[in-house]
Amino acid sequence: MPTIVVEVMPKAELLDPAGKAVAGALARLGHSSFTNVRIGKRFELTVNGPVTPEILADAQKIAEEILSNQVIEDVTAVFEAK
Amino acid sequence: MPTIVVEVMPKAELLDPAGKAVAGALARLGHSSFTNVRIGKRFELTVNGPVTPEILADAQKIAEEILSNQVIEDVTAVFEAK
Amino acid sequence: MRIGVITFPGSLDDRDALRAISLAGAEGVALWHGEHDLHGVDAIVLPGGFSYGDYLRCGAIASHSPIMAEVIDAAKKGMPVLGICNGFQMLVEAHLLPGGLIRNHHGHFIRRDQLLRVENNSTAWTSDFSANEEIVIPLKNGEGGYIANEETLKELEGEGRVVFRYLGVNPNGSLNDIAGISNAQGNVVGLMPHPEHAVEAGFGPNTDFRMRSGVDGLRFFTSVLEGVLA
Amino acid sequence: MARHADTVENAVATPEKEQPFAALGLKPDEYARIREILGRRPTSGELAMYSVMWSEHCSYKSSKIYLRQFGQKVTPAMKEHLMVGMGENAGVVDIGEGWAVTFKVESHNHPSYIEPFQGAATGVGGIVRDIISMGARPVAVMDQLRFGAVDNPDTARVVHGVVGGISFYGNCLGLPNIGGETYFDSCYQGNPLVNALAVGVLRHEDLHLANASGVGNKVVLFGARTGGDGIGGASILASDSFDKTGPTKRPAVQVGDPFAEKVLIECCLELYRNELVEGIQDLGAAGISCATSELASNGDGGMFIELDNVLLRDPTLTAEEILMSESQERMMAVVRPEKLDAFMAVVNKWDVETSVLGEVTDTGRLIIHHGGEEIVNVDPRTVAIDGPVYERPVAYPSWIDALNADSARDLPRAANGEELKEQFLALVASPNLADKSYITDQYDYYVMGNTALAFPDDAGMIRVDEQSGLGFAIATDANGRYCQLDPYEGARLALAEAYRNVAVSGATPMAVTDCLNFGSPEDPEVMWQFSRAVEGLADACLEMEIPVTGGNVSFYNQTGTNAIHPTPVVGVLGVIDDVARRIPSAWQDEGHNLYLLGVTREELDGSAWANTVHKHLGGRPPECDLSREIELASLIRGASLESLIGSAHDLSDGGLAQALAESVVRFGIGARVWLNDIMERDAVDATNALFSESTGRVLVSVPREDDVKFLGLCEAREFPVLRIGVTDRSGAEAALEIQGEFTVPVSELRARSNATLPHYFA
Ligand SMILES: Nc1ncnc2c1ncn2[C@@H]1O[C@H](COP(=O)(O)OP(=O)(O)O)[C@@H](O)[C@H]1O
Ligand SMILES: [Mg+2]
Repeated sequence: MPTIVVEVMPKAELLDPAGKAVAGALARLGHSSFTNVRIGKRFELTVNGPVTPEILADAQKIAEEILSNQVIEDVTAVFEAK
Repeated sequence: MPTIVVEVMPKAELLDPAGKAVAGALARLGHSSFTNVRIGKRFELTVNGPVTPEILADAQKIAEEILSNQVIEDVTAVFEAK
Repeated sequence: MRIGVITFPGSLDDRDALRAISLAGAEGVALWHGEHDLHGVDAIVLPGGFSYGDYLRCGAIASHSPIMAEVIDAAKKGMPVLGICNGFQMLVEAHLLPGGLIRNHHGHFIRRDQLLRVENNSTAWTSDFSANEEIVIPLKNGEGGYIANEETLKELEGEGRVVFRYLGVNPNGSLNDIAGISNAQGNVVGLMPHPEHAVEAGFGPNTDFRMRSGVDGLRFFTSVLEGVLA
Repeated sequence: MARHADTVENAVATPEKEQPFAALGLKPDEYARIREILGRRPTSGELAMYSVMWSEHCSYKSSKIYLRQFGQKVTPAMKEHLMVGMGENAGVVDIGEGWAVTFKVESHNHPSYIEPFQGAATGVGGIVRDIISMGARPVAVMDQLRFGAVDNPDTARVVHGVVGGISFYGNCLGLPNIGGETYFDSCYQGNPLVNALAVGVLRHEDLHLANASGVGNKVVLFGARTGGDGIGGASILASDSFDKTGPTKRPAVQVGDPFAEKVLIECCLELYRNELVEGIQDLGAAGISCATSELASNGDGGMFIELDNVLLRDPTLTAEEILMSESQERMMAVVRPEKLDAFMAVVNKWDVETSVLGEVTDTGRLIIHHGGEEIVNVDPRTVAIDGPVYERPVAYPSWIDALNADSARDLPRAANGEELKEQFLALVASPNLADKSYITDQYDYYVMGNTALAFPDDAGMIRVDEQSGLGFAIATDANGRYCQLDPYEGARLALAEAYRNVAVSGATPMAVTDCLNFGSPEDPEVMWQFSRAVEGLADACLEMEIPVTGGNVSFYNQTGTNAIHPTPVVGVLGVIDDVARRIPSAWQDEGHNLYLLGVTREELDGSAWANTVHKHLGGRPPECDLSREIELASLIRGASLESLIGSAHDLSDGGLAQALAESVVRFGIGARVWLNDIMERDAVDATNALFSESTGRVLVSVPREDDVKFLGLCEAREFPVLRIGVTDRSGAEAALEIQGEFTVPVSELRARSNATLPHYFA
């Protein structure tokens, strides 16, 4: 069934302790090429029927109003998965 | 700086309580086009310097061994963000 | 005086909040998330717990509940609203309070008897404390790290809207050691620690004097009682 | 595309069809017996049911003949307060004032090694559903944990996952965690033990049982949808009966949803309040197979189920997989038809998905239809009750005499106070005795507002009645090292210690639950250990007149030929008329007198001292005088009723030394202690005075003004008592002084004790 993907990332200027912890762990384990890690969410919404522009618009709205908290997060992408 | 993206999703055959809770909320709020929701993670790893095939391979390894728990999750993608 | 406590699916400390209210001498009224009716209460407590499992973001799904529309409305008209832990998270998600709450910096759930300083005793929920009073209130959360952008922090600090600050240990990485804040009017207060767990000797936090004897939480509820009677 | 299940008709028509019974864990003779019972080959659905229900885990086939002792070795006094005994989901004890308590401990060991977080989380979820199904509101949980060596690289993985899982599930469910155990030993390396205990309270009239009575009553499944969780085995059947494309990917792990369970609790309690269920059963291991066959067996004996009505999370599940699925957070109820609408109104209020699967019949058969065809037609008792019973061979362990002969008596002792101090500090910092806050700080004990005692007190205590103060206390114990030396004595010692831990809280011990963790029952030496442990526990319960109300057996905790130490976790429940009378484990005042109740013997075999200082395990476990334990408990109770004591801490692992260390560290109040009276009266050396693990001993603090009364009480009861010190200064100056031996600042003790677990795991 068609799927819409929504990506949400913590705002760049705000703390991301989970990302920081992973970055620290990577460094300790010797994976030194990675200087920074940020952890966000990926939502896969299954759509019942074809993905119309209306449904995509609804997904965008949901992404901004429910799936993310705009005070601390950004919706970085909303698209139909191929 | 270049960024490698790692996407991790809960295994399809396992219960995803988070996705279930969100799907329930969407239905209650009248967004009825979406029948199912699954919630995974999106990691953005900042790379210090160009993304070589070695670094990409390292990221893949990290994705499987550190960023995901292979018993309950799948790494669905590892790629360089444009 | 009647204080409503809203139960959401996954609320845990709703009964404790009702007990605290009655120990403070007010009448507790159990309210249900799915209704649009505040049953004529004079103040509202959003209790702790894991509403809807807190799977999306803490308090996020609950903040869209039918009753929250009424709560937002009443809060804007000045009704005292106290958000405890998950309730604080709901207030933030409902934009009644600024900023956000994220995973503790150490990554774990933590339960501890927490020393706090009451930084503002002129809110609806803190008038019974003296200025800068130090109190012990149990804290228990996995996502209690308070964050906000520079501007918001400055505003909160400048307007005296940081109501409680962690003393001794910052248990979750909150910016500026913030444990609780209020809106500009002072009727809406949210904090991560749990005053309803410090209302009855024998079941509260340890104090220097005796184990489990702390009852500092009671005065949250007596404060609002006096405010409404006044 | 539609997959047709193997029907009864088909089974009759194709008697020779080969079936993968061995891959499902059935022995050839067990398979033959199923064919004999049915008078034909089983359908694949029936085979699925029999194979899970006849597994060791569900049928207790290796342990049954031993567990009977718990029901046989009883006196009338032991039955007096028992409302429900062994055999139900959990035992129920009358605690007075119209209240009852139900409690049980269960293992989730194997899943917690594979996926520690979800394994431990679903372990909590499972035991809590047992409690709900008795009609009770769950009010507390505990966790009994055994991990591999603290410094083994794999241990941190397991610790993080297990503790995180328990914390996540229990906290999110809103149940206070009030105690538990944490031990590290390399014998648990590939076989960590994750036991979880839950307690519930109910009014007498709210008791519910798992039975399906009343012909025509509806059988209802509610809670989470059924998915492909924990049915690794069933895929074998799927591939066998349907297509050649091989088994679908079915995970062996289950994912828990504590939110769904919290809602289920509230929903069930509302159903009970409104008297809408006749019988109820939780779904745990063996899922629908277990719930239908047990409900039917315990009721009118017949049931008809339409399997197509099961709400699925994954529509590709086959009938066999649906029957075997271990999806969490589900319950099955029996509902009168005229109450069905009211029932649905409640589940809808809580947004709990529900479907009617079928009804109770009087046919004596459990009949299941799928896709309009009959795929199961069995006598439910043959599935749920009359499973195989084995009397497995037992063999006296070849190694045990040599182990018993190797006493700690001959190990070198500290030569002077300085060495004694080093040993003391080593013990305090050893992983098994070190402070467990790294773990317990992740557990909420405030929720519900009724926790009178929790870790690090010797017992957890919960107020049941907010008016009268009536409450219960509970503690669990098991010393695997003692059990390795002598499983019979080890089990008695576990009971004695848990009993003592409850007694020192001020409560009166009343009932027992147990979780028997052992190696493979197919190993005759393990089977011997098991038989001895059960006998020891049953004899000890009889002697203390305190009944076993339920429990759990976990076998196969073994890697190759390496079995874990026998670990019979014993939980004791006690009652207290008013929790305001509770006794903490550590003193809160300066200037109290310290008394040691009981006598100290030369008993270092199997001790923490032998382990920490000498890496030694050998000899015989400490002596265990159960009548002494009863006298001790009654003495403490007497003293508590007269409010004579400030604190009481039982002596166990690490002996007096550890009890003192914990007591000064807890509230930062030091102590001055002398050993010479102990050494003189009991004829032991300083090492034994500090580290012996003799049983029947408690350290109490008594305010000066109650001294005379307290001593009078001990004298009247002829209980050995010695004044061994006083509590001392608090604050920065606080220290523990063992006169003539050494002094340690409390701050140093605390630092040592607190550093260990964070060092390995933070
Ligand atoms: N995994 C755990 N979960 C909860 N409480 C624990 C756990 N491990 C240890 N504790 C608590 O820590 C305290 C000390 O444990 P322990 O030394 O084993 O007690 P005892 O010697 O009295 O049996 C007790 O209160 C016990 O309940
Ligand atoms: Mg103890």
